[in-house]
Amino acid sequence: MEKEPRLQVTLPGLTMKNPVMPASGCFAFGREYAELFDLSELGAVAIKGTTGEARFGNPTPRVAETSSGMLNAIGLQNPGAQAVRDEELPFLAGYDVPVLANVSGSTPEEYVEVVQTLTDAPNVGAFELNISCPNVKEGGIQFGTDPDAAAALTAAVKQVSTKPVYVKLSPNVTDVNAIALALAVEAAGADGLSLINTLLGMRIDAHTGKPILANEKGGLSGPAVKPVALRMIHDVRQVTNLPIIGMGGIQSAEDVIEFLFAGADAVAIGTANFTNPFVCPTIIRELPSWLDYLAMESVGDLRQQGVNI
Amino acid sequence: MEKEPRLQVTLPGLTMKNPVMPASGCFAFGREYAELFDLSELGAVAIKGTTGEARFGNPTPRVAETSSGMLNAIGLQNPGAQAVRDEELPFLAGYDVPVLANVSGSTPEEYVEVVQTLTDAPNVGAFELNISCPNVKEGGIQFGTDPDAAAALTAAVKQVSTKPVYVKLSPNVTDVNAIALALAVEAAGADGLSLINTLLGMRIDAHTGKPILANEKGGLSGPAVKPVALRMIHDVRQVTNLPIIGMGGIQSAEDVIEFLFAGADAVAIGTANFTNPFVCPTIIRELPSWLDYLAMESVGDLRQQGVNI
Amino acid sequence: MKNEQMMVVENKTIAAKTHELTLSGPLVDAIDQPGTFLHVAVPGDDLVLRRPISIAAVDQDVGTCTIVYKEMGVGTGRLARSRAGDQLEMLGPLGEQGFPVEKPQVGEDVLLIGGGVGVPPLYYAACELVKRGVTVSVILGFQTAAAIFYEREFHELPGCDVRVMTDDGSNGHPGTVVDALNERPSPPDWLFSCGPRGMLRAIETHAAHPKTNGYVSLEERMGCGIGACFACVCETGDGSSYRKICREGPVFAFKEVVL
Amino acid sequence: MKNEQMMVVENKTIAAKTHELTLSGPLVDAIDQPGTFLHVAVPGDDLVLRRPISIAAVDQDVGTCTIVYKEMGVGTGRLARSRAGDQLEMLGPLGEQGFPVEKPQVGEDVLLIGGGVGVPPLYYAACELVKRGVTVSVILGFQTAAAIFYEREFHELPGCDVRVMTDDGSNGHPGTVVDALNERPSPPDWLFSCGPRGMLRAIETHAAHPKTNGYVSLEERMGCGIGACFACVCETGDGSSYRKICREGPVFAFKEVVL
Ligand SMILES: Cc1cc2nc3c(=O)[nH]c(=O)nc-3n(C[C@H](O)[C@H](O)[C@H](O)COP(=O)(O)OP(=O)(O)OC[C@H]3O[C@@H](n4cnc5c(N)ncnc54)[C@H](O)[C@@H]3O)c2cc1C
Ligand SMILES: Cc1cc2nc3c(=O)[nH]c(=O)nc-3n(C[C@H](O)[C@H](O)[C@H](O)COP(=O)(O)OP(=O)(O)OC[C@H]3O[C@@H](n4cnc5c(N)ncnc54)[C@H](O)[C@@H]3O)c2cc1C
Ligand SMILES: Cc1cc2nc3c(=O)[nH]c(=O)nc-3n(C[C@H](O)[C@H](O)[C@H](O)COP(=O)(O)O)c2cc1C
Ligand SMILES: Cc1cc2nc3c(=O)[nH]c(=O)nc-3n(C[C@H](O)[C@H](O)[C@H](O)COP(=O)(O)O)c2cc1C
Ligand code: FES
Ligand code: FES
Repeated sequence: MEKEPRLQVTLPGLTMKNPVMPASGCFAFGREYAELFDLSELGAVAIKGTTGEARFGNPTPRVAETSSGMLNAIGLQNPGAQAVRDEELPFLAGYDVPVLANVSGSTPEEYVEVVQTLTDAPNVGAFELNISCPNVKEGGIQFGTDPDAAAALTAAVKQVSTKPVYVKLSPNVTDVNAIALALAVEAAGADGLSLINTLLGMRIDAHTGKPILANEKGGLSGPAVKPVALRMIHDVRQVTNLPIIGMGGIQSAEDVIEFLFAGADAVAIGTANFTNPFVCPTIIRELPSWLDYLAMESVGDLRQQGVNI
Repeated sequence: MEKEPRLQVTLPGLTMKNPVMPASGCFAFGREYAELFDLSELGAVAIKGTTGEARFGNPTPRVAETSSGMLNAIGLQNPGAQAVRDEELPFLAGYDVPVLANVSGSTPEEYVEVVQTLTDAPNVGAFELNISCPNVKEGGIQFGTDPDAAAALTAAVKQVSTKPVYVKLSPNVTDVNAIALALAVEAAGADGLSLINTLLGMRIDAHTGKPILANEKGGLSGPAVKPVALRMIHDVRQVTNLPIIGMGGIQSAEDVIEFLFAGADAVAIGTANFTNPFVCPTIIRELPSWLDYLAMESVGDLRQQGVNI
Repeated sequence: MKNEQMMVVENKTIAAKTHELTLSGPLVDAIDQPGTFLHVAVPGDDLVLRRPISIAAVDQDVGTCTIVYKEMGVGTGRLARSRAGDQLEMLGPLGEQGFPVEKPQVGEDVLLIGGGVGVPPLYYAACELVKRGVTVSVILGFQTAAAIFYEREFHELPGCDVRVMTDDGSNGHPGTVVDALNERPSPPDWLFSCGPRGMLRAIETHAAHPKTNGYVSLEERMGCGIGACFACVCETGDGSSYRKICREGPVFAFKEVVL
Repeated sequence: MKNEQMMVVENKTIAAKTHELTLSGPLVDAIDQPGTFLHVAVPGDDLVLRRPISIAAVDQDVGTCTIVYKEMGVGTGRLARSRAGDQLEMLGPLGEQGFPVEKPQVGEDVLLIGGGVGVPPLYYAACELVKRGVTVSVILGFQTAAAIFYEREFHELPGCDVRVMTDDGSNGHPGTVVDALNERPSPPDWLFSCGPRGMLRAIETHAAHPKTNGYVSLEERMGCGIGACFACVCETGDGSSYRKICREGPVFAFKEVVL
């Protein structure tokens, strides 16, 4: 693929060839998709949520299908920060693509520990604090709903991070709360926001009466949640100029345009990778003709035409 | 259709031939669907949200399509409580079906006024307080997120109502908040709960960069929200024995079974009426074979096998 | 009003991204008024809303009706892929108020103005008028030559005077339907119109004469299509009330509603 | 691993709600190991997840492969409606560890046990073993007579000993595959199995002999199918780690994983 200056997007810590990255948890650490296409084509790579120690995650089944969506309750399975530092990041360093390191934890200390372990990896461009994972009982979710806790966590991480820090917000809050969270983490020094994480959901097998997921509840993602994502991005964009990485149900270049108009500066694509493993490069290739169609010089231009504060 | 004792469900104020009713706002006051099938086949009819005075609602476009769902921002257009009392309820009284009167307002006084106007209508079996309409700026939503406000409203309505009162909860809250709301309205005297109302969402036209809805934001309904509905019903069922009318994305008899297993006592069907205007009678007809398949004597039996407090 | 699986008899492209779909089934018997529409269930479980499409013609003898639609998005795009023999679920005919084709008298000046995919219901109206012996004049507006359809079909109607306008002048007369209307020597007795809201407004404000009995067919995003969801309302002309386009329309007298 | 639109050559019903789908396309060239699977994109925009289905046979000369699937829900139900000439998007072949058909030696006792739609990958395995001159014994378990498939196909493999069991005794021998296994005079050298988890567990705990080289193909709900989402993990036998079924399997030695 030729370099397309029209698609370039520069966000804190992430100099992106284009506004498209795979979303955290849907791309592991890139190895598998690297067999399918050149990861250097991507704007960035958001890696699987990383915790202090290795985690084995939840019992299976961990996924269930829903109309235009899916539930997952992976439970943050990952090899732990040190293994990510030693084994996964070096692999990704073989590609010309910045990494957005997604961080999770049960305590603020754990987030800080992960960031400390990963912050000097040269290809980590920025961190994304997952303060909203609905799938781990002990961790995450309280930071995702309490602005003070979210702000304290952000401030603690900022103290040790040498890279910009994005905070990933949960949609499982009231609209008023979402804005309060965005403003709180901005005040605490966040360099950007990611939204949205998954919506809490559940499926029951009508044949057995039992939940389909072993964990009973899980996170809803995919096109079903796109309107919720757009609404939250739009709402948050009204109150802050922080860069926003938008995600939730993106499947096509047209969806990317919709997110940019809503106020996102870049986008992440999760579930759609499972539907079509080539979705990211395909969308990237289709974006220029959308710019042509809309008579926009660049992604940045388009972004300016969209919702602004 | 023959009477099917296996499908009968008795809820406070609503003696239902079967657990299926059209959801509020998707069936107006029944006149249009009465041209298509006999309304007496239904378990109940939830009428369009009624306010003190007539409302003209929001500018158009008022609906937008989303993947497996739709957004609406009708804005509670309705002829007002007195007209509903004088013109709409008498029409429905021509059928052998109880009415669940959905009530909205900008102030607690307005809710009380509507309930006072409608409570002596003989075919009103119960009220459903819409404390969660996301489409009317001045009204509704604060009751939907604040347990104290919701409880106060419930108590005020209970004072004037001669019929049981169901409170319809919003999904636009945290999971913790949803439980607090359910417990608060139960303590304030609610006879039952309805969940869920629509999720706040938005769509943007990628061709123009403008929101599709004139109101910009609207309420997401349809199969896309089903996992969220099931999760909320399941969660609330863990903490209360109040009857629950479950809704959100139901399209088939299998979906109804899933809702009953999740903890609902009856269900309401909204968006699916637009996809297929015969969906309610079709589902009612298919339920007995599901009971056979599951080797359940009755809907009540099935309900007992599902999630319980 | 019926909800029915109709059979696709033919689905053919008649202009740029514009297709003519011929359907058969008992629902056809119920069709009796130009301006009414079908609420089309597009195949695919991800689409919860139907698509309203006007009836463009009906042949009671053969038992078929025709709709003409332009590919605008996902729904009409999927319709375009339907093939003869497929089944499509249709709810209709919908709308209680179509074009009042029974009112114009022989000898009166009857003008039909259609823009783009607003043309199809006017073709049905023209057929009914001509059947009653009323001759009609038609102004058809399209963006460009490639978008033109039904020009020949209108010409084939006995006595029909057809004028085609294109925005870009690539075919027919350059200009808009309003230009064509303004060039006419005298205001028509009857004016039936359907097309983009902007065109209808221009007709009403710039060109419609007070003595003309003017009617418009309106479009709006719809939910139920039958009057139960309040999605498709428009304000009445005096601002005091509203009309549901799907049920009380989709055709209204100019003064009845605010465009 | 390729992602490709494959053409449906044939889709036929071979037992109750069980269908055999023959596909052609360049992806076939890459298939070389029984136990691997295709991640099938079911038509319909409402389904975001693919369906993993084992490869049941491959014919490199003709350039086709076959999968056999049972209608269990919405996805397999839609697959059942596909017709010759349709295109289906397939990702595959997936799985790095299939049945080790290259290991058994001529003269060794090789037993294949399949339950229900666990049978198809074993048919592919049997074909490869027979090609190498290894004779195989097969125990096939089905719920009832109507569900039986591939009995004849196995019989037609040279030297293949086939025993069919039905839970309800409506055909073949009444009982389960474990009953049949227990009746055998001596434990096999090699045991390849695929079927419901309960059946696999019963084989492992009640019937598998320590001297037998036992392998199982596992099923789990999947997201990506390629190892990137951690949906399909199972615990290793010693509890110290995990395996991704989609990538490191789907076939494992009995002791490698906890069933
Ligand atoms: C009474 C009536 C008669 C119509 N007759 C015709 C006709 O004869 N020929 C024709 O080509 N078109 C006609 N239209 C417009 C037609 O309904 C839309 O072009 C069509 O719904 C677009 O669907 P889509 O899925 O391709 O577009 P999308 O944009 O993907 O549709 C998304 C949603 O918006 C709705 N929508 C989008 N545009 C319109 C519109 N202009 N009007 C109403 N709903 C819209 C769709 O129905 C759907 O619910 C008519 C509309 C109305 C209201
Ligand atoms: C490696 C592997 C090989 C398989 N080989 C075959 C085969 O050769 N023939 C065959 O008939 N079946 C096979 N299966 C099972 C097959 O994948 C499921 O029956 C199928 O996915 C059901 O899809 P559905 O849409 O009809 O059911 P639904 O219940 O509607 O599916 C909903 C979701 O659950 C998943 N799901 C449901 N059941 C299973 C299951 N048993 N295993 C995995 N995912 C499931 C679906 O893929 C989908 O994501 C295999 C499964 C795996 C993991
Ligand atoms: C299987 C799966 C695993 C996920 N794991 C993580 C994770 O580890 N950290 C995180 O922040 N988000 C995680 N997410 C959320 C996604 O990054 C994304 O926010 C969400 O899925 C919405 O985007 P989508 O609709 O494009 O999938 C996960 C999502 C899925 C489907
Ligand atoms: C067009 C429309 C109008 C609605 N109006 C109301 C209303 O007046 N009062 C109310 O409580 N809920 C209203 N709702 C919400 C529904 O009653 C229901 O809670 C929601 O749509 C979820 O169910 P569904 O997915 O089956 O549509 C409306 C929904 C739609 C789609
Ligand atoms: S579309 Fe529902 S009232 Fe017109
Ligand atoms: S299905 Fe994604 S890791 Fe196996």
